[in-house]
Amino acid sequence: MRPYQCIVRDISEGGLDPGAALEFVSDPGFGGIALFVGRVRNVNHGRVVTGISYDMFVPLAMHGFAEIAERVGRDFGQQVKLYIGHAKGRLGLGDLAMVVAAGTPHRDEAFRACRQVVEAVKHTSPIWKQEHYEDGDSAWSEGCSLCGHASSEDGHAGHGH
Amino acid sequence: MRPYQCIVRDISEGGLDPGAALEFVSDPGFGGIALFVGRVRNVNHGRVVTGISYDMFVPLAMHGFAEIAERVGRDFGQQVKLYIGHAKGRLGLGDLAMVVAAGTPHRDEAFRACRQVVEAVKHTSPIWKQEHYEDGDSAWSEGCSLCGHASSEDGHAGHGH
Amino acid sequence: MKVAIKLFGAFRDHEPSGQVTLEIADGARVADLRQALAAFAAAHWPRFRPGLLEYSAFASETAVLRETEPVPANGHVAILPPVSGG
Amino acid sequence: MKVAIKLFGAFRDHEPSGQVTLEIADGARVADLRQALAAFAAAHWPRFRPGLLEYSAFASETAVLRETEPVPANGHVAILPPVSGG
Repeated sequence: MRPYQCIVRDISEGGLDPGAALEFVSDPGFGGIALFVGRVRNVNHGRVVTGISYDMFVPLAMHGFAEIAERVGRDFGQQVKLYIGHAKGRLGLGDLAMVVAAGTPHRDEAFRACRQVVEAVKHTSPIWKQEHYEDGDSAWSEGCSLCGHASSEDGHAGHGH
Repeated sequence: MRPYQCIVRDISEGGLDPGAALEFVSDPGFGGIALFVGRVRNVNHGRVVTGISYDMFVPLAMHGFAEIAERVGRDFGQQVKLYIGHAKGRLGLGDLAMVVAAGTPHRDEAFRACRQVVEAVKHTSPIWKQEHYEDGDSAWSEGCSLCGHASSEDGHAGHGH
Repeated sequence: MKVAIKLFGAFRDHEPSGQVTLEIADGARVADLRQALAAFAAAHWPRFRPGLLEYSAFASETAVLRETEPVPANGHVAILPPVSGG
Repeated sequence: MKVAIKLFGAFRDHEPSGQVTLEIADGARVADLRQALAAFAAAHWPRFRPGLLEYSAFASETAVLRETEPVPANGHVAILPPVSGG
């Protein structure tokens, strides 16, 4: 069985499930599991948000999730299981946009692997966020250009988004 | 309502619940939630483990959890909700020893707050781990001495346990 | 050759169908396709800001494409504005 | 005064009841209690290694106690070997 699972969930078919992520990355040999959940919040840059639509190029996103997982697996010597889930469609407040989990023998690797996956997904996956505001306006978020670093998917923790 | 919840769960009364942790630290204003789960694994320092007994000085542990939460709350400007749960009693393989969650507006703070709490609990809470091995032997784990740093609860990420 | 370009994110605001089809020379490279899309946008999308295309990448279903690569022979690509997932 | 000392972790191996009660002078400090417990251990716990006590801290239900502090007036303390939670 592959040590990673990648999911794109259309919100109209139900939300992402952190419990399924925890279960997938659990292993008798693993003492540490780190999980990240990204949720739609009610404000961004001072504007009141009512929801977010996620647009996604699904085949490339799934391909990229698998590449991210394989690279993190190599970095951590295969002693890691990973779950990468992202929602698409129109999400309301509190809905889960992203669920990432990493299971490893010890906690330090779990935290680092989880963070590495989250940053890579945020900075390299073909996913676009359109925020909807209470005044009926909406706007596509500023993002990371994929030009010129087609082979680099590491992302940078210092990015603003 | 206080922005943190601290739980000591006797394993005989049921396990820790990561879902409850996620729910507690959720907030309409929070976009990022980081969760850590510590599980009993089947091997340590090369010996096959069959279970772990956690001994705990509960009143001091609960007092310490609250202090840790309050300090992390101050460090992150109150824009954080925290959940700290630890099991006591005899745990079997795969049982959850520890569940920590942090919810914050953005993901970087969530990861850092969660990690800070985990390290502080591991290095300063009056909790003792006795490993049971398949040959019937058992041993108390090496730990962090609380002597001489009664007022320092930060812990160090580089510690071996 | 005909190239079907899938549109994402802010590009959809200009073409709600989410796709445009352009005719380009056989053997054209990604850089040529970029020029063709820029010309199409200038002609058809009155509110389009050219800066968006500059920061956008072309991709197949499995990889981001470099400017010097030939356009995929199956004639299917996507144009990816700066990404903002998570 | 009588002081009830709760035992945790490896200390329990020597006293399964998890508690010892020692008589110390009124006004004694934590360092005095440490000496008294060391003497008790040497007399009663054949397999006890003194190093464990050196690395252990006394505590009340709300705080780790410094060596120079007086023993709590309520006569209840705990001895905490190096901790290993999580």
